[in-house]
Amino acid sequence: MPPVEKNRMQRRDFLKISAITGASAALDACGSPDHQLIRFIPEEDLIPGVATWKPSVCTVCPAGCGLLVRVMEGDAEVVRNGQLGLMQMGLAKKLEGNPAHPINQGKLCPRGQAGLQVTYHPDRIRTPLMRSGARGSGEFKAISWDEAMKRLMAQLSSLHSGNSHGRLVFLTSSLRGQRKNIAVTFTGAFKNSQYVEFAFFDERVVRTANAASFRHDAPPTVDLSQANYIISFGANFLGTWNSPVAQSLGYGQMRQGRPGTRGKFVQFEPRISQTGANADEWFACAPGAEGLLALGIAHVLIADKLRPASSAGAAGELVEGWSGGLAEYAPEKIEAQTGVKAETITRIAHEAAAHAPAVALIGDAAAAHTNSLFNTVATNALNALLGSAGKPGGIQFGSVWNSGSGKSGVQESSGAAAVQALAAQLESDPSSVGALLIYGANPVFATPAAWRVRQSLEKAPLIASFGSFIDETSILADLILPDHSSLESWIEDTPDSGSVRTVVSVAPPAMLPLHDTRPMPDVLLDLAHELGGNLATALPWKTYDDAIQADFAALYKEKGSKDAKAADDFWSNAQQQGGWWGPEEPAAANEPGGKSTAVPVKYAPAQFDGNPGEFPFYFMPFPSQMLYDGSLAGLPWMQEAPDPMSTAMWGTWVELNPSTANKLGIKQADLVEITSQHGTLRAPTMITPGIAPDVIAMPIGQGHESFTRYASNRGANPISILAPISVAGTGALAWAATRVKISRVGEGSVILFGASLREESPDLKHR
Amino acid sequence: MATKTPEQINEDLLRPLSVVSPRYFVALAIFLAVVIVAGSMFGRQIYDGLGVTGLNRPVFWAFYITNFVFWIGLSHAGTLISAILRLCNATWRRPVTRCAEVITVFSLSIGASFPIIHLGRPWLAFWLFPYPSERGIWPNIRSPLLWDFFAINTYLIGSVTFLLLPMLPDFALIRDRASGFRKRVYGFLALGWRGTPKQWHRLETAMHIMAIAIIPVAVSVHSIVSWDFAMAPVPMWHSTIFAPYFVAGAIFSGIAALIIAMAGLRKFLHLQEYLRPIHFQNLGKLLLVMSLLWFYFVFSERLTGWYGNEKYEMSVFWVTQRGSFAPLFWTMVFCNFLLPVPILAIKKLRTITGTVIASIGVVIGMWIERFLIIVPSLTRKYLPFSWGTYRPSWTEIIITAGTFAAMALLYMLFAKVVPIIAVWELKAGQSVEREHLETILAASEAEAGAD
Amino acid sequence: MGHQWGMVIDLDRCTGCEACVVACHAENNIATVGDKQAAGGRAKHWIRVERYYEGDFPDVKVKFMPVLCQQCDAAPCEPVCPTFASYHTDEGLNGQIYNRCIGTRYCANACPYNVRFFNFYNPAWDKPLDLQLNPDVSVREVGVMEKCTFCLQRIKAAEIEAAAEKRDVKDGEIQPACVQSCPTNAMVFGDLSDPHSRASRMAASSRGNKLMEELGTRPKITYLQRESWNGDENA
Amino acid sequence: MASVDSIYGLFPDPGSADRGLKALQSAGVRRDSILVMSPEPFEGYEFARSDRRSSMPWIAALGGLVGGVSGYLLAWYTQVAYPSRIISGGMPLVSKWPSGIVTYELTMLGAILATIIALLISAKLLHWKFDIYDPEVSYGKILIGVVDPASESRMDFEDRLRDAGAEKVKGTGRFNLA
Repeated sequence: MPPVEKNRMQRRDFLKISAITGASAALDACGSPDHQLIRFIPEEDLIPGVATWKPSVCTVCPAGCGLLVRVMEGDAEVVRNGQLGLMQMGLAKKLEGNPAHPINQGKLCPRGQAGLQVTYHPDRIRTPLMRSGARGSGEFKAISWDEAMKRLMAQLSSLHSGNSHGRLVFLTSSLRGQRKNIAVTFTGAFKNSQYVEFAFFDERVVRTANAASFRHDAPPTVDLSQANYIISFGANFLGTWNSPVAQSLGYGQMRQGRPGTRGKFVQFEPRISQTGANADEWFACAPGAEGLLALGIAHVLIADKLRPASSAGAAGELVEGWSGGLAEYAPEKIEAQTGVKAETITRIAHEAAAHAPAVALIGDAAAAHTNSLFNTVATNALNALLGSAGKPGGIQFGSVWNSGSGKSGVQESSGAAAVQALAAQLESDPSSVGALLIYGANPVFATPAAWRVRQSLEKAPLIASFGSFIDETSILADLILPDHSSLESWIEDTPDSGSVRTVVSVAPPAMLPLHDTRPMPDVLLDLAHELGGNLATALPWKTYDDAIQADFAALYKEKGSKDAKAADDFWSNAQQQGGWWGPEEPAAANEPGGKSTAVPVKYAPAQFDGNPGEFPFYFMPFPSQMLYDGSLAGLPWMQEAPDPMSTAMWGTWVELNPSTANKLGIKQADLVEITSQHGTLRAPTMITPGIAPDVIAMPIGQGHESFTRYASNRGANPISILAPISVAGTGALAWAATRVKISRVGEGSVILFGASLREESPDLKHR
Repeated sequence: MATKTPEQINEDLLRPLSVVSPRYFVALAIFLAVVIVAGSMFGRQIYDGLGVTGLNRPVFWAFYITNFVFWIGLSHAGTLISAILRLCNATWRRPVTRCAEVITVFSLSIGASFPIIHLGRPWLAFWLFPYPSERGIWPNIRSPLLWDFFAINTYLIGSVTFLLLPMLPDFALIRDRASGFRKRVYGFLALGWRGTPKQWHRLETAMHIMAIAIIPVAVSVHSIVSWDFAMAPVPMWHSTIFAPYFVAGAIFSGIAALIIAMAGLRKFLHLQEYLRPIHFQNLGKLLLVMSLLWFYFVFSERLTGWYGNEKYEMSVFWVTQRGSFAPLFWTMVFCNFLLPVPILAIKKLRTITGTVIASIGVVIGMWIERFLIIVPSLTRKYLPFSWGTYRPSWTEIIITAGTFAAMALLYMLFAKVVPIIAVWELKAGQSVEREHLETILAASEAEAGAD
Repeated sequence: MGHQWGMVIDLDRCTGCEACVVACHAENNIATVGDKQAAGGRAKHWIRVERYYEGDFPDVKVKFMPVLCQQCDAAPCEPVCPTFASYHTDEGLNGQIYNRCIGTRYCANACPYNVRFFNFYNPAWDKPLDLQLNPDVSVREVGVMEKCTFCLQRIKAAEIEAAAEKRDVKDGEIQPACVQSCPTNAMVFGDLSDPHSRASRMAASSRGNKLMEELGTRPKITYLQRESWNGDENA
Repeated sequence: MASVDSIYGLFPDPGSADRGLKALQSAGVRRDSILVMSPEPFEGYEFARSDRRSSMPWIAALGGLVGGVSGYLLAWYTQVAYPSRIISGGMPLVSKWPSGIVTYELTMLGAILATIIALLISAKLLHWKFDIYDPEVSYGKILIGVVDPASESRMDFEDRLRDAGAEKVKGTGRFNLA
């Protein structure tokens, strides 16, 4: 928020707020003089406003938590038919977890709660926009929906009819349910088309490994509530990784929810994450050595006859040398590479074996090295060996509802490699892409500068964005057709982890739209109707909610439901409840003794971009607890909420070890320059004991050039200097595989909420 | 001076009321300008909020409260000193008392304005007053701020009275020597003073009672100011030593301020023959005693903290002793002890210049002392996670400067309308001396005669 | 005696995720102050998660501790207020009457927990962010202190509902926003005057202690200390 | 007020003033009808003597008592005046220690105010219209005289005052100074 002194709330505004609040909250100021306004605390006499709680679905991360939205009447300035006016309407006031939802069971993380500010954001795009200046200049002019649709139609119809050469490319964030089905089907109806999904944290490596180990192309559902021993390799599972609310619920249960039993939690990672901070034991392991550690533990389990190698089944077979007992991974042999003492590895193996169920997790940076597919497969094998694959207290998989996707035959690709390919293609032959539709993804921000995504997009003939904000990608668009916020639109979600139940969340709009926006799926359906032909048949629904209803009809047909008599009841119950969830039945994950058909993977040391002599430090970006991948940087609540580890607000920082800082003559909050082979950035330092001396860590999320008044030109973006290398065998960006050097530039500043790193700071030595 | 006739005294002491030099107006304009700038900064602070200061969480009090304690402390210059000297019948007090009492009244008024300046909503300051509001709400007498309200008001009423009563004969004097408008004004102010024995007697009795009453009030005022801090469970605030420590510090800075004011008056109003080196020497001795007493308090406060080694207290202890506040701390020790003690202890150095240098040191040192009592404790209050720092904003600095200018301005104006030395008291002192001398002479003559 | 609201925070469950921090902002109309003000130490977080490192690399441990108003029974913030803006409610809460506050900030100095916040400027919400404001909670003006109320508006709502239904408030029926949001269920709110409430029972735990109890503040929040894993005894 | 006759002498020094006083007394004028005005107290001289007894300290003490009682009552009342118990910091409803401070301050205030009032009344201040006055007093002269002298004694008094050392002897009617 800009300095308040420049933006003082006018008295009139204040009165207006009072008036709005007064509409539902009345102070009992009349009557007895004893009860006049100031005499007692006003809240004492407060009559709470009437709130209705409406279900919805959280969309700020892929976890797919269920929401309850507190809706209260209020006056809002809204645009209707091009006219601005004051309208009394239900307004979303607060987001809470939906207690009935199997994933988050009434709880919600900070990011999910701040999702409310997306709807009310002052910099939300309020009408369709057309670019009026040069690309990237940020100059747009407001146009009507009719005109916007006309302009888009003009390009799409020529592509659809084949009159113009070039493909239709639809670039979206990770979508699910009918939203994805509509997008994919729409794209697929064009002869020459490509559908690309891109999100920075897409768990591609974990998915690929799970597909290989357990035949489930999904992140695991981790049952921590029944686990007695947790071994985590870098997974920030209490913060941002996978389904953090579901995992936090389980974690709380694991710690203190079972009288007499308290599980143990061990974390291996080179920089202490918020999750690592909660571990009973935290070990700094060398980056990229996580797979070695997993197999080291497995070796001890097998060698000490705590578990037979064969009990790991197919997941074990996937690791080369498994049945041979993994002798080359003996703790003493990997000690030097992992930086973890042999006796520690042995002890942990024994503890884990003795305290079943024990579960191993891997994620975040550990799954973002060049050899991370191996690391993840090795961790899967360890889980299988521990008997935790598909079992309570271990990693499980639910059956995921697939909303009719995959029928379109479109060239569907996802992950960083797809964006890289698209960029390369645009760069070399811009006209090969006839039109680029963008929804939800911000590849200009979230890809290494070395991929030249911005430069390539600048060459695209037509870019149409459905974004709600002018971000680094949508600023390049020719047309912006702003979507409703998730609270204003119908919403459906089919999360693939977080619960072993089949979850199909659904919710009608929690409130009326504030601005002149339209839901993206409705825009696509309208376009499809107008384009006609195969599109009209492939997308027969008039509106998005029709499509969702159809999906639920199909769901009813397949799953039936004991508590609803008919499809209609099923549909309305789902809307009331916030979705439909199947019974608790984990899908089969692994059978002991099973054989793998895949080619076994073999350890290869992680590769790092940059010569260690010149670039002596591993560069470890990490997801920000508040800003996630940067998509939440525009929300003032998220900017001002202190980061749990650094307590930093409104900015970015670079973490380094005190000994490193000492050696380089760097002090707390000094401005430093971080240089990789691919770029340079500057940020203030945060010197913390929780990081290895050869590692430099930095949160992802800041460094936006254009993303609302709150995030623009704030801090630096670590993604920009990453090396363009991928995780072998997955096409995912190896975002933890860059080496950097660091030098002091001068004094800097970092805004910290917490003044002290340590509790006992006074010097109690008598001097 | 023994040769001055009452009429000469009249002439000398009333001259400043009629003669004005251009330099006076220049100085007046400068001080007035500073006051106006400071006032407008305060206006902006009211309009925008306390955000214009350097205050933050956890340093919610800083410059303004420092100034509050400082000015209230300075106010002990006058009334307390003059009351004590009056009760002790110290004859050398006569030329000193009024300029001391004026310091009290003005610095008390300035000091008392700071709790209002520092409020988040100063326009509601009247809520401290226990008036029967229609809502039936009363202030909370448990709050030391309310004690402040009662104590400062009592002290203000007391010291204004203490200043005004002995001014009645002087007003009458001016009344009789003036004409026209001035005569009417001073005539009114003299309240009908004629100088009958009964009036003289009642005035002396009243002054005696006032002197007795004002001393415990003055002590209570600064004790209560110290309790503003000591009542809060803040490390290094929550201390039983605070009340006497503050009272001693207040008298200390009060004497220093008096010496500076006297030196200024002596120079600018040409009162060399009235404010003589003996006055500075005597006050210098008092200042020396207070400096030693101050050191004793600081030492015993620090010693107790150091010996106790309680972790929260030690955080504050070390940050003042060796940490970021150490430069200020040692400046304070220099200004309050190392500088004044040699100057005041060595007779040769205890000149007017010497005492003024020592006093300037003490005034600066005591301002720093108040700052160091308030701010470091707040920056290091318990949980280290919420520790903080403080840097004053220009608003606070200018408002602080403005109050010094206001003090000078008020003093200058006062010295132009009221003789800054009590004319009748001086004359009475002379008469007493003369009589004393005559008695001695008579006695020695009698002795000689007996021989 | 009526209700005495209190809280238990299990530090063994708390992961430092700060869901409570954001929940509190959303529920209580706490304005964000922006980067410049935050840099000046004026950010307002009625609940904060204190983070302390212990030890040096590689033997590092981290402690998280949510700190909010401890609703002390002998609260140092209350008697120092000259206008009774800070006072004790019948249900044991440290009330803060914003209308009555004149901004001496004495309460904030007296509070050992540093959980009182001052409005250095008039709070502002860039339009239409003002539409998110909770109508049940008053917006504070420039110059007044504000602090955690244990979500008094929620307590009142539950009490009114219970009274309308002619029953007592049920244990667990009231959840302040922080408690409601906590993903690990680390916080439990309840009536300490009812020995059978969950909060009362948990507060009696041997792991329980109170923050800086030695100051004589009689806080109403009990912290359950972290446990260390003691191997086979647990199994 | 009717114009008042008077006769007085202006003496240059306290010694002569004392002689003037004695001269008048020896003429049979009672001490309390002799008018004295001086520019300074001149303690120790006969003419400057006033009624030694003054009840002022007792009035001050009474004022202190009234102040103290009302202070305590104020402190007590403001604490109990709220219709419901206002608990503050876990302290008792009527907190004695803090009440003591308010009581103390109001005691002192009562004493100070009582002293001022006693002074104003007993010293006959706040009367701006004088029967007899001479501004020469402010030039260092001491006024000794008789109010409303019997007309037959006038000459006698005048002589006596002059003999005692009066620089001037004046007689007046009404004298208004305000």
